[in-house]
Amino acid sequence: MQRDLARQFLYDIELARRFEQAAAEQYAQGNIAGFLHLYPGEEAVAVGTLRAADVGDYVVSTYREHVHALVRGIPAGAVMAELFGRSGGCSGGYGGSMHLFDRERRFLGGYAIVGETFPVATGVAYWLRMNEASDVALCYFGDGAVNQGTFHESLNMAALWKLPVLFICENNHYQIGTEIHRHSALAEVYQRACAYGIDSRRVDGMDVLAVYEETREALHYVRDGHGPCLLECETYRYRGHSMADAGAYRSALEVAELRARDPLLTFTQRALEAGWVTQEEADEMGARAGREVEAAVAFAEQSPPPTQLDKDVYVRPLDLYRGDA
Amino acid sequence: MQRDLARQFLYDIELARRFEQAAAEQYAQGNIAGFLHLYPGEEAVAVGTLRAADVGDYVVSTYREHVHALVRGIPAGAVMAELFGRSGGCSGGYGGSMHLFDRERRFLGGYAIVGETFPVATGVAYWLRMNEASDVALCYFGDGAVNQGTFHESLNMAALWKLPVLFICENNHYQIGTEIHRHSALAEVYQRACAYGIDSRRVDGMDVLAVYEETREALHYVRDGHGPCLLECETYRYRGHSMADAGAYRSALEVAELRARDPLLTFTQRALEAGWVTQEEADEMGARAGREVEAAVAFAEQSPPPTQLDKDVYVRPLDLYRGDA
Amino acid sequence: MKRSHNDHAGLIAPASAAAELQVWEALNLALNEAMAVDDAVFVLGEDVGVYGGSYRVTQGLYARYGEWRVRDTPISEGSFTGLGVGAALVGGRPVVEIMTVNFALLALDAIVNMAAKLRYMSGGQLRVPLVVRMPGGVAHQLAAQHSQRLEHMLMNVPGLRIVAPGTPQDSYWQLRQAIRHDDPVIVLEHELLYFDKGTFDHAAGAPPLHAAAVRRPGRDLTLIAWHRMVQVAQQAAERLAGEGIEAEVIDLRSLRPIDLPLLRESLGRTHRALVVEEDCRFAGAGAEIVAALTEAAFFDLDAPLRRVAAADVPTPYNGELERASIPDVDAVIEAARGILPA
Amino acid sequence: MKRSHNDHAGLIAPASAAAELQVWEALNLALNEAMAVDDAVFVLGEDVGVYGGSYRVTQGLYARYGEWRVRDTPISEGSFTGLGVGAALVGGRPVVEIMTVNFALLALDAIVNMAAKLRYMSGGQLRVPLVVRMPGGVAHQLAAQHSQRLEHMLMNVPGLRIVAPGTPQDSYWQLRQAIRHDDPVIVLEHELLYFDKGTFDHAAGAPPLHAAAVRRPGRDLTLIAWHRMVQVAQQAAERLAGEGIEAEVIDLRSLRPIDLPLLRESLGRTHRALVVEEDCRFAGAGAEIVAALTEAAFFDLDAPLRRVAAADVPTPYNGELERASIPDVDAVIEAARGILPA
Ligand SMILES: Cc1ncc(C[n+]2csc(CCOP(=O)(O)OP(=O)(O)O)c2C)c(N)n1
Ligand SMILES: Cc1ncc(C[n+]2csc(CCOP(=O)(O)OP(=O)(O)O)c2C)c(N)n1
Ligand SMILES: [Mg+2]
Ligand SMILES: [Mg+2]
Repeated sequence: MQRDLARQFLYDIELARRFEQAAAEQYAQGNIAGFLHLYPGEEAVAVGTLRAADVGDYVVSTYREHVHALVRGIPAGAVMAELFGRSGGCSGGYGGSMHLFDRERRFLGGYAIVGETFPVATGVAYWLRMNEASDVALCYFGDGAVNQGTFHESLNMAALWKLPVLFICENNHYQIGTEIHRHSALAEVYQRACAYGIDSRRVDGMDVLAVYEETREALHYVRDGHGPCLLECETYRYRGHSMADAGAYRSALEVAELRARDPLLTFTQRALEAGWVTQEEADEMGARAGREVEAAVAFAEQSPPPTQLDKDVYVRPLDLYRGDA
Repeated sequence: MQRDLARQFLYDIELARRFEQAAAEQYAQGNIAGFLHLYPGEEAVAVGTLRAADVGDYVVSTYREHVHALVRGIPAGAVMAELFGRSGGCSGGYGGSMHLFDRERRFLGGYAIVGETFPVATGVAYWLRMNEASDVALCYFGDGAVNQGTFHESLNMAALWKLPVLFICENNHYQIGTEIHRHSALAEVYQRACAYGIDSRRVDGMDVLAVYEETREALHYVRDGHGPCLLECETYRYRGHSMADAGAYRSALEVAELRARDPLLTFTQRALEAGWVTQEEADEMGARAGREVEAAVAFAEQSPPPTQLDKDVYVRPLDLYRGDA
Repeated sequence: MKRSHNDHAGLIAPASAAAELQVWEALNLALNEAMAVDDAVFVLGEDVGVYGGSYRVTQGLYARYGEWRVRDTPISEGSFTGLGVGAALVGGRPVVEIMTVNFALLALDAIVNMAAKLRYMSGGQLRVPLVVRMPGGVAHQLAAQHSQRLEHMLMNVPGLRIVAPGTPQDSYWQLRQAIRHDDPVIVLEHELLYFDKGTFDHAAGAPPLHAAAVRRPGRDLTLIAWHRMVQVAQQAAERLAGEGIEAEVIDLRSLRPIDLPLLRESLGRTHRALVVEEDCRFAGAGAEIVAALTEAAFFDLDAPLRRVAAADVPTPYNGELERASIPDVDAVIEAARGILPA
Repeated sequence: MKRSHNDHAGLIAPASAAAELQVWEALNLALNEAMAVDDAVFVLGEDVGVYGGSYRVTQGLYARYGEWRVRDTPISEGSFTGLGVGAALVGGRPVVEIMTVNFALLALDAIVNMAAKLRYMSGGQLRVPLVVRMPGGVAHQLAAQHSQRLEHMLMNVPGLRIVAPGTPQDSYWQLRQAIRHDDPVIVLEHELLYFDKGTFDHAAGAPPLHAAAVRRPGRDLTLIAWHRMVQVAQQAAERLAGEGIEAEVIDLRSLRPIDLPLLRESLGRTHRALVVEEDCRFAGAGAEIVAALTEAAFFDLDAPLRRVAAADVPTPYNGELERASIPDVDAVIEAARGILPA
């Protein structure tokens, strides 16, 4: 493990944790509206997988994607401004929390309909393979998404045509209030790849190093032309499904147990022990992340709202009763 | 093997073969229109599975379902009249070849959109299980249908709730012109049940006895409350996909090879060898089946067409601009 | 998804006399009573059981009726709606909840190609007593994928019935009538109406499932609306009344069929009408209403029928733009002035 | 599904001068030329490759361009349409063939919730240059599940463009324009028109993608149609001409947007109009046309606008009933008499 990478991980997780905390506060203050799905507890997945990816790889994520956006390098201010619905947001204020995009950084959303990431990522991978590119499409999805028909249809096509896509399951064991053994006949998500002959692995999604290592291997495999791979990351969300859900269907015991394996705590510990950071450095990192989030909120606050209702509905503007403009 | 059952099988297959031959002729003569999907080559599947089922079991089939209807006991005349679009048809002339129904005989269609049989059969099974009935839903589908999202979604639910449904794949190796290894990453259909922990088996679908025996076992298992089972029957269609397709994408060699394993030929041979029938009896059976088909055509010819366009759109008639009648 | 999970209130108690209820409570009561009187009724959908429903509508039912009659499903809209069709064919009376209409796009084959057609295709042998409930409309900043209004997608489908209750009274009765009905009925709810309060009077009974209702009588023009736009129309009518203009407000309550006789009668008096609709203007539900009235009441009209509708754009996330994308009271009043005598 | 597989004719050769082509040939030519000039163009769908397409439209392309650009798919409409969306986002110009519109019910999430909204939701960063081709309409006794007309389902969706070519000339050009377009375009074809012959003249060029066309000028009333109903309207116009009534026939060619200026201009002359549509009457595509014209041209009208449309029933299998379920020449003439001066 390189020291620099470890410090990067640590900073990423600190930033993620604080960003989401700030988002929750801003929601409570009424600066953010709509559905807001937060990521605390799951940070090791986005950090570990995306730090293993190349800049040329494409990212296709769900509505729970703030942290993926941050790790991908979208400025925290642009993400926060999007949550605020402002023109400085990475989707110009038109998309909101569930629809973050950044074409330059190959960050392709932000999909709010469960199961949409499968065909989109498969399509990206089709194009990559057709053009013999060496990039990979990273496809994120939850445990609940596995039961959508598109999972099945897309995995079959990806395997059949050996497409360069890495399917990454963020298994937090819940589909809103429905626990995995109540929504899936086979609760071991990675085993469901058996139906397509897809290589699959399971990793402790609370351990950022493990996630990183497994992702690197999986990406090698995919980039070498073997076809898709499925990586299941077992993780947990501390909060409810969204700000509208208090998560009362879970026991306090269960939450406490998972919190004991908190990725921020455990990885900080590890980094300290390994000498990758000192306690002061770690503290300073947290403080720096805190300042970045504060700046992001400040940026969002001063960013003006978008003003044009019919902006970019079409590439070539269209009058419904006249045709093209 | 009981002698009576063997004779039943033989008669069923004779009837099926002749019925489909007559349907092709009537199509050529213009008495049948629309899409017409015939079954020659696959008879052992419908006969073997349905003869193993109870009268209380429900049947949910595809657009290639004439033979299922016949074996289920729908009079050949009612099936042929439906193909003719006549009021004496089992759907009153409103459904046609792809939409055969017989509520009394628990024959629930006849679905023309690939993949629809999965949720319908799963719903029937849900109702049966909810009411603790001992009947089973038989769900037919082709190899191509396996890649529809509903396969995945429905099998997951059926397994999760241990529903009494027997999934029967009529694997004729083609999705119209696309051979199975070009449409499925995993060409062993029965193995795809692994993703749901569903018990599955594969059987030679050209061998009516084998199909019958496997189905009996599978039905026992399902009826005993173990949940669903998937039975893959490997078979072949001699004709093109429908009357509009000459099937030229297959080699003559391939067709010849499969024809050598013809269920009518092989089972007749077997029955003669086992002494279940004599040659004269077999001939007489064929002749009787021929007469039954002739009578069916005669019945269809004289059956009047339906005359009311808006019959049974609703249970309680509705005027779109007034409300209920 | 507006429920707070700390709240473990159970089933809504049937009121003996007229009472104040919220829309979700009226729906809860309807489900509970329908399930109590008929064992064939069962509900299924995502989080309808243990969780009690995203908008609380199924709250308490799981505890009372158990998992077989209150079934939490995986995220498999296409198949669990189709499962409802299958169960309906053999005697069940399933009430499928699609968490929001946005996900109904995944269930359209089951609704359009199965539920709506099976009776006809079977020559009248089969019945499909299926209810599909789903909330839609533009709520508060849910963005484009979560703000669909799919009225128009289903209205053109023979075999379906579509109702759109907007008050507690209608929500209760139209849901009960839908469940009792032997045809498939789509019950469109509105995300912003669940927590609206209104009088519920069981004894008052119900108008026919598909009848429209005059919410406010008037002589000068007719405002035709449904769901939340009824409230917008009523507010506009009040403001217009301040100027001496009396607008009649009609709540359609049903979108397939539509109660054309009532609309004609109103137009026969007012000779002018606006459709106020939350769906996008181009080819929305309002188009049919305008077309039907043009065909049927042309010679009663003193001015062109007009639509006040949502802008033809995907719904933006930003709150101000979102509000600007759907009709408000000002837009109705402005359009009214455009068709009233000068 | 009308192809005979004995026929192994290859690609359609581009004609040097005006030639007679069938609609499927014009489409084949358009695909071939679009693929030849732009490597980003690729087609995918069930049996578009080895088999050559159910209606021959992709015939010969597989041999010329290979499996990556002519991709046979599994029966997974939802996902292969979504795959097209994904590929379009990163530079591809996919042409998805959905074997018939009936199966598009399974792909609506990809079309409505992805393709149509991604540009807007991303604040204009993304483009979705996707074409979805699909044949629909009532053909010959394909029964209820295979006779959908889904115009109305897609027309209300902001972000989409919808065209409906009915001639070889339009089929070629509108498909080429659609492929070149940076917005998602739905190309609705008609199952009964593929083998219709007509003049194709490459040199004649193309009108704008969304322009309507006057197929027959007239002064007494306007018949507005698209796809196969244009032919029905033209035959009706010829019969009416025998009685001295001159009907103008307009082929809409596009359903989102519609060419309202041309319709208004025509109505400004004729003052009377019928919409002739193959979809079911209630809330079909014609509703928008009637509504738009009522709003925009009310004071030009001498008679109510009317629709001649299909009956509001699922399509019956029986051939006579099927014919009775959609408009024919007699129905158009009868409706025309209803709005002409006595
Ligand atoms: C097709 C569809 N159905 C339902 C929903 C509502 N919904 C939003 S998130 C969610 C649960 C998804 O669970 P999972 O895939 O495990 O992801 P997680 O939220 O746990 O990260 C549901 C049901 C939706 N957005 N899309
Ligand atoms: C959803 C859907 N897509 C496409 C079709 C067109 N289609 C009809 S049958 C068929 C092939 C089905 O193959 P399979 O499931 O193997 O059944 P088989 O016809 O071989 O018995 C196709 C693509 C359809 N009817 N429904
Ligand atoms: Mg989850
Ligand atoms: Mg097959």
